[in-house]
Amino acid sequence: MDMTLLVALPIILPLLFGAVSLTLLKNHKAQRWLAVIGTFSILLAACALMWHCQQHGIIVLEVGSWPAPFGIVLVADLLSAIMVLLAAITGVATALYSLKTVLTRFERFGYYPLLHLLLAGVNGAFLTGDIFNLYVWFEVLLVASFALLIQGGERAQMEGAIKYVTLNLLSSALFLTAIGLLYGLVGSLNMADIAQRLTQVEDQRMVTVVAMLFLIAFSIKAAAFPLFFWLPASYHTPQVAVSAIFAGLLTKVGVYALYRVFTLIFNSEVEFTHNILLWMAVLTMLTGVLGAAAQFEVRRILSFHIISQIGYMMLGLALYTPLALIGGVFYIMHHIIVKANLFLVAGLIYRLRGSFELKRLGGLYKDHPGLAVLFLIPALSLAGVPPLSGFFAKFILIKAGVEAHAWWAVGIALLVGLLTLYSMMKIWNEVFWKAVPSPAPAIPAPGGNGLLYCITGSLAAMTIAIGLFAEPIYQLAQQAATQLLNPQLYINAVLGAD
Amino acid sequence: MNLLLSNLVLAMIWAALTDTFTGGGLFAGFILSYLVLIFVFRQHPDVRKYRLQVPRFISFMVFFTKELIMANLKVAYDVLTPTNLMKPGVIAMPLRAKTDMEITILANAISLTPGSLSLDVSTDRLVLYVHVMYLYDEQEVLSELKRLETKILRVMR
Amino acid sequence: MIIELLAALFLLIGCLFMLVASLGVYRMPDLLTRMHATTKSGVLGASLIMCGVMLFFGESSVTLKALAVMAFTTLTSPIAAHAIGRASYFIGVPLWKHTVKDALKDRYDPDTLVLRSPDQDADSNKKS
Amino acid sequence: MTSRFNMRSLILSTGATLLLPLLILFSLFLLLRGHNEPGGGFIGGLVAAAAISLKLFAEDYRAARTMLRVHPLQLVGVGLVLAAGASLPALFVGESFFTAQWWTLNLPILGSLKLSTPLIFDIGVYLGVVGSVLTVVFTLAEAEHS
Amino acid sequence: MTTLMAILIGCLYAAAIYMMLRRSVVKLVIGLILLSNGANLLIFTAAGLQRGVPPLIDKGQQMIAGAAADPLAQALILTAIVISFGVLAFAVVLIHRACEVVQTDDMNEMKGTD
Amino acid sequence: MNNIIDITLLLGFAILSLALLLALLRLLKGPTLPDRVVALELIASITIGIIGLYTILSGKDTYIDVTMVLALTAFLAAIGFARYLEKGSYRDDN
Amino acid sequence: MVMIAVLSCFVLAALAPRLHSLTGRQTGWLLALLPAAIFLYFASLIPLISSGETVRHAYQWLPSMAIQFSFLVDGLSLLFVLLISGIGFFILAYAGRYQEGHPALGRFFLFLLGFMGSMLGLVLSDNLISLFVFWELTTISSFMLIGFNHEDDDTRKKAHQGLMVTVFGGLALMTGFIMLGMAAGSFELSEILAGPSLTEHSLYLPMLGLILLGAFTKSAQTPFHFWLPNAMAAPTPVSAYLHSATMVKAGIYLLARLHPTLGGSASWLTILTLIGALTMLTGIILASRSTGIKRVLAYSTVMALGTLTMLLGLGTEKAALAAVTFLLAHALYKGALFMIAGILDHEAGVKDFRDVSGLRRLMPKTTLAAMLAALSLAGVIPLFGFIGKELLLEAVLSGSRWQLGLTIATVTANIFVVLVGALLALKPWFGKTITTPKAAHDPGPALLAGPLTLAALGLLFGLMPAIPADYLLRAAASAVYGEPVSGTLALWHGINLPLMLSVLSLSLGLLLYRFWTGWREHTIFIERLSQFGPEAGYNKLMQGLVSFSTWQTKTLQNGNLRHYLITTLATVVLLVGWAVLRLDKIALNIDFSGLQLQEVTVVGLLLITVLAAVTAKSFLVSVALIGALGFGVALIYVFFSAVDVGITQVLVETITVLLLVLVLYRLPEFRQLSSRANRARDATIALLSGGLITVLILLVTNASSMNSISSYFLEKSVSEGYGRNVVNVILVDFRALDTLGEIFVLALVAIGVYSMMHLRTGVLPVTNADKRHAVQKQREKSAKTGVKP
Ligand code: NA
Ligand code: NA
Repeated sequence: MDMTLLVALPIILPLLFGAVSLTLLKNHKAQRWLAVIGTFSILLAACALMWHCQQHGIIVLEVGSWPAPFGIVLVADLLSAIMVLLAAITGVATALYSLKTVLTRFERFGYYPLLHLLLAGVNGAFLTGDIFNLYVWFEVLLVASFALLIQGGERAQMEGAIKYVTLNLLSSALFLTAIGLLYGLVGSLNMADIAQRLTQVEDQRMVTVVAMLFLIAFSIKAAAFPLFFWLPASYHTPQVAVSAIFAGLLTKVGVYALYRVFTLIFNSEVEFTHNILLWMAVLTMLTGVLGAAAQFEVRRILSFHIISQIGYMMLGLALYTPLALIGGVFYIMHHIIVKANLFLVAGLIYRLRGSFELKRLGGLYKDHPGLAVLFLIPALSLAGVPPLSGFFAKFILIKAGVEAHAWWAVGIALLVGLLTLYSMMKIWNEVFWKAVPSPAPAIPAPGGNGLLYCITGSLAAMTIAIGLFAEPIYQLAQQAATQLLNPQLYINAVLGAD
Repeated sequence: MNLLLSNLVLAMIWAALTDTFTGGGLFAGFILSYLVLIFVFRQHPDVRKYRLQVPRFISFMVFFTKELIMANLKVAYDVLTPTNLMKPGVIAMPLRAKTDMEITILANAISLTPGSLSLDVSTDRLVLYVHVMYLYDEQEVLSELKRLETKILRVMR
Repeated sequence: MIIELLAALFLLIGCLFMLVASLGVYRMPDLLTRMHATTKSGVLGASLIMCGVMLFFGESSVTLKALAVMAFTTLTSPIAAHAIGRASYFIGVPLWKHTVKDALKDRYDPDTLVLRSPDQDADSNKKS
Repeated sequence: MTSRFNMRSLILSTGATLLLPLLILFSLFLLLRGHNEPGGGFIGGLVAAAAISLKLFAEDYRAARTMLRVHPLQLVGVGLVLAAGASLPALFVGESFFTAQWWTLNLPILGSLKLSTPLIFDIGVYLGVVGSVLTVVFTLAEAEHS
Repeated sequence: MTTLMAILIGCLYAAAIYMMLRRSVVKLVIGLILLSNGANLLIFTAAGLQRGVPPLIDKGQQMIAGAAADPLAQALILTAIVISFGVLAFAVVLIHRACEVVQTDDMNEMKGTD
Repeated sequence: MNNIIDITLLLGFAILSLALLLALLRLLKGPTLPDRVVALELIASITIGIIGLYTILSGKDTYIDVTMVLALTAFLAAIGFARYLEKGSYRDDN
Repeated sequence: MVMIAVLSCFVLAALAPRLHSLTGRQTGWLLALLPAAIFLYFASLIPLISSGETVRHAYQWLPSMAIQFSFLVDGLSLLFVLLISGIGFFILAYAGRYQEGHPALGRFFLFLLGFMGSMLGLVLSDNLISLFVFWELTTISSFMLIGFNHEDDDTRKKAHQGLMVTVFGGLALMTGFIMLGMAAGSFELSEILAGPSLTEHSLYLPMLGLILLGAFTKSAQTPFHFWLPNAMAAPTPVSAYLHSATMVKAGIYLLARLHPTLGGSASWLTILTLIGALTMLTGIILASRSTGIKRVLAYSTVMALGTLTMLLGLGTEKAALAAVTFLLAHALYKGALFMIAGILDHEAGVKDFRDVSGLRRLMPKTTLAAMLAALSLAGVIPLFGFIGKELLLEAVLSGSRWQLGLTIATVTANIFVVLVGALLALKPWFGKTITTPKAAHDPGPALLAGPLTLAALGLLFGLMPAIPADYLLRAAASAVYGEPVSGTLALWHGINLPLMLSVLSLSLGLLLYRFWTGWREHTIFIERLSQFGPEAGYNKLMQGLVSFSTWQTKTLQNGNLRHYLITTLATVVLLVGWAVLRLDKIALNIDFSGLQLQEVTVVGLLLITVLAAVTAKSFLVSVALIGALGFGVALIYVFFSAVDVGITQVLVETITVLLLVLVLYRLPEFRQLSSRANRARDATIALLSGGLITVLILLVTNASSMNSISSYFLEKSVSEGYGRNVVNVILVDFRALDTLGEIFVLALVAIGVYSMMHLRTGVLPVTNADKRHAVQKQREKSAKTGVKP
């Protein structure tokens, strides 16, 4: 057994746990254990992978021993390793959170297998070095998300799911179309190989044509402007644990894919492609945050903020300078933890008050100061308040923008930061500071909150830690960005240097 | 049924042994094992029946193929000429066939023979409803169908 | 050579029967008469073409497969016809106006799908 | 209410009984030869699923369910474990993940039998496909009863 | 033939999109089927069309002498067909449930959520 | 000698194309669902025929495998429709 | 040690709630020990700093971006630190008593200490970014403090407003700092200040603008001044602390700090002096019209902040000294006055000047403190405020460009300052005793220690100005000026112009005090003006924000899936179409040669089928057509050598039909719902998209020239994959991972469908009779509504 196996573990572990969990469908105790053990084992594997990646650089696993570019390769560069680690953290948090919050009848109908397989899909997407394989993992995570989204069968879930499913399927179809055309153009599926072969295409503008299709397909997944509609339509409808893992991971898969292909494959006409990305990034930030300003329901507000935050991540890619990419990667790391945490906290609010509606909430600062702190940390971090994780994330991007003289992008990024704070403080004011609206909703305090506080607390601690000990995180992001900006490293790792 | 099965198995073994696992090999195997079977177990009452069934089956197949071709020519005629001559109707055909298998095979055969198409069996299995293209004389059609039934039952029983 | 000629003949006749089936389906006046065309001509057409293939290749594996195709269509086609014909009665597909007799009419219980034989309901038989 | 579903067509259900073993055998045939001729786990699985669906259509949900014995989701689980598990044997011989392993078994009567992880994988695919399609079909059919 | 196929595929996409844009939500099903067929044919066509040379190697041979159709594209299409079949099955049931729960099939009335 | 086969195939394709067209027209016209299902059945049969001809045209016998599958499973759609109709939909067609 | 000082505040803040529950009543005093200790420590540095030395400590934070926690103690920061910790000491003690018994007092201490730590960090930071971090922390902690009475709707709104305004500035400031760092090549203030002036740098103006935005919002300069009086919603100790020496002075600190690098340019001079003067006048005029005691104090703080800005704008040596002197004087008297306002509220229950009079006898010690502080504010000799005012006038008079205008403004402002001073010094204490809501009496030492000490210091420094000047102010002014400042402070400069102007304003101010009520009545128009003021603007902006976002959401995220699809597809058409049009040469692969009959027929019939499926009026018909389509597509696969695909296509299509049939009768029938125009629009979108796809295929097939990797599979399938069906070998071996993922997709579908159907609530009609009944009802309904079922 060599260390390249580490690249496969984050995929094969959840697959196996999901499969075994499925065979034990009616034994929900066993499923719970499998969920905990499974997600923790992924976390271990992800840590090991991260460590190896930092020590040894890009790790390539030729699946089935078939040499690249013919077989499928799994590739862990630092970006992938980071994403996998974050997915693992989110996975553990969600699994633990689910133990206390997910209804037993949901557990009996496949909740945990879906969770495992969602993680498998996400990790597969992060690790594969093959464009068609990426499509397959996208589908895995997509269908898992479909199934998780509709568990419960409420009216809003159904309406949201129709929109979510339709738009995501359209995106998948576009992705498949793009793969078909790309394969027709260069005759390869291995991303490194494609990158090499594309340089031989006579008219590089032809490459850009295909790139546009990928851009749109991934931007739908990433919920970028003007393609984000599926997200606000659906994210506030499922169970909280599901919302949280969606919020943390799903759109980030789209962002990851954009980062991957627009650094490795489509880098010949940067002034065109990345300029479009820049426009999209800016408009995504703005429309997302404005959308949130119009909402009066906790999860809807948070959902729109996912969109605006995606804009920042895209900004990092669009500016395409070393610092900007560092900022983008840093932003992703910060965002996944913070966003998942905010949804989990929203779940705690719901547990205590039985509503997500601002006007029906209140008094939580007085009654549950601990929860107030747990909300405030990720909320302020999201708004970029120092010294929390979000501050450096924004700071690096703003600095990159200033250095690139992208003035209006910087201006909007700043404005969006302000409006993010506006929304977070709206929640804070209404949910925490405002007196309990009369008549107070009579919700019996449910037990088992200790574990939930622990989970959100741990995530909050990570948020603080990323802010206070930013240097190692920055170093990591820097190494990742360096790899992204030197696609030849990736190509050499996959195809061998010559 | 068991005999047919053992006959088939023997045929396969033959084909495997002679390394001629092909249509011809199987066919030869079948004939050979059929002969062996009826020879070796000739005292057995089932085998006696089975001995007759195979030739009856073959003759039925010949008959059936003829019927099928006739049916097609008739359809071709109907299709290519004006439809005035047709006089369709649904009739109830009393059944002698008893088992599920008999009824089903009969119904299928009727569907493939000229001018008739089986629609359904009554729940009490007493009659088969058949759609007939030329219902000039119901009794004649019925006796035609009954003749077919007899042939099939002879093979089956 | 003769075999090829034979094969060609089979193919051609098979195709023609297919055409007959299509013409039947296209031209016949009602569902049941159309089904006469498809069950018989469809099966024969396909079978003849398979015979042609069988002859053309003359390999045992092909022969076996072609025979299987013939057997399968012969088996499944009437069953499908039966199923459709039966179903058409449930939804009351009208018969051709020149149909002379309908022994099946009103024999299905619409809620239980029980099909009565004529002996069971002499009364309703009179009506029809 | 149940009576209604038992009043299926005799011709259809007998036909199905006749066709069912044929279809299942055919599906296994497609599965096993898939490596060399058209066929394979998917195609085989789809044929098998179609066969059992035929049983359901010709008789009823209960008949089909009884015939299958296990819940189709368990079939899916087993299929997935087999397929995913087929990636692991390579690790025990120190080869890269998912590398195909071939073993030739010399059995006394059947002669030499080639067993391989791709075959196990294909069988997993077969079971997964059968199980998934049938889960959907059964679930929908079952919903008719409730 | 590529040109003809391109036209067919374009029509499949157009038809699929038109059906997806209907208010009557069940038409979505048809749209999805057309879309997946279109995408599969697109891969097939983009990879290059070859007549009569299936990527099957004759018994006893090591490889195909001469040209053969692209087996990789076929494998991709197979995967894509099966995936889109699965997704379609899900979508059909979802639409059924949605119509049941929401009590309408009019997309314009499904505005309870953004 | 190949000429005969070639001409036969060309003729066959032409005939089957016409047949396909007619069947499709019935499929479009209906007027009832069973009519369409019957047409669909026939289209499956014609497809078998076309593949049969194509098998000869290409000289590769593997195409026969497709017809085998078609012959065994295509009728399932008809069974499905029939069951649907039996389930008591009183919807008007068209 | 500096780091420990800052950190200890945060640590103690975190412990404060727990500590409070342990120590109860005395917590305020206990906690006050920390600022006392800090004060003493930094006071011990006075000799060193006043000799011109600086102290610097640095701790790594994000070295890769040159961000670190580095602390610099020089004259300016020392002055601020002493004020923060000194006043902080009294505030903590004061708050402990003032807020006694409040259930959330522990949290109050938490935020107060947190604020103190942030403020200390802010003024001590040498690194721009760490300065910014503390800057934002003061914003957040002051938000928590201002909103302390959070169940009150108005308080929440005001806290939110203060937060938005200061964070807005903060973000600008951050950008400005980034530019400053880029321009100077360092984020370390000590290096930036040691370097050359940046007024000639190309980024100077944007950088200056952004930094000023930050400073002005924080220091409540017009037009951002409105948040400050609103922040009076905070408990009085907070106001006393935030508005005397800390929060609002942060902006001033920053301007003073950056003066050597950014100051001196014409823009600096213009912007700062004009905004400063404007703020000064706005603040004091509004103060003169207010009746709420805290409100008057707040507006007078605005005035002071404007004055300081103006002085920093002038930027002369004199102005620098004047600024630090005025700052110290203001901190002392304003801290005292706010605490006195709190005492009046706490002990007498009065908040408004109109409700209070003649408390002199009931609260003698308070009166003493109040008079000392208020007179210092009014600039009455011999208090320290007088020295500050004299220096101010001197600096203004010796100023360059705007000399006359600024002088007039300053004198005018001073007149009103005198009025305000008189109000504070006289109105509550002298005259007829009015019965107050609470029985008025002097408070205990906790409340009184602060005002008395601070007021007394005002007197002491006035009498002995050399003490602050020698030990503190000169060093501070040097830091501001950028070079050693040599001026001295003296109470008596002889009879000069400033003195005369002082006397003028004093007499006019006292006159105005006599007619205070009349003045307020005559200037009622200012109130009306305020509806066009910046606060109204802010409110409009916020309303506009909400209504704009509501509009945007309604437009974009309108709940209509079709709009979403259309937008998405339009994006595809536009972006991809654009990329196509950019091509050097649009070379399409158009070639109709070599077509075979069966192929053309199948494609033709497929086109018909597709068209029919789209236009079909019934779902069933569509499904049947889809079945036919499946066979046609399978034929295409067969024609072009894809046997496995053909088989799969047939099977999948058949099973799809089976599935559809299973749910079909429970799905609603097709309905024609869209208008003709909508259908035309959709058809256009659809055709554009489809046409684009056609073009893309023709482009790609024309451009492709590379060999596919698939030849590898054809070569190795038998030799290494041991299988002759290359497609299958790819599926189960070469690319088994794809297949693995794919069956997991199927499995997920199965789970999804299973849980969807079993976790449901609806019940369906089950028998034919039910069904018919339902259909009958549906028909009746549709007959009524005229919609086809
Ligand atoms: Na997504
Ligand atoms: Na596959």
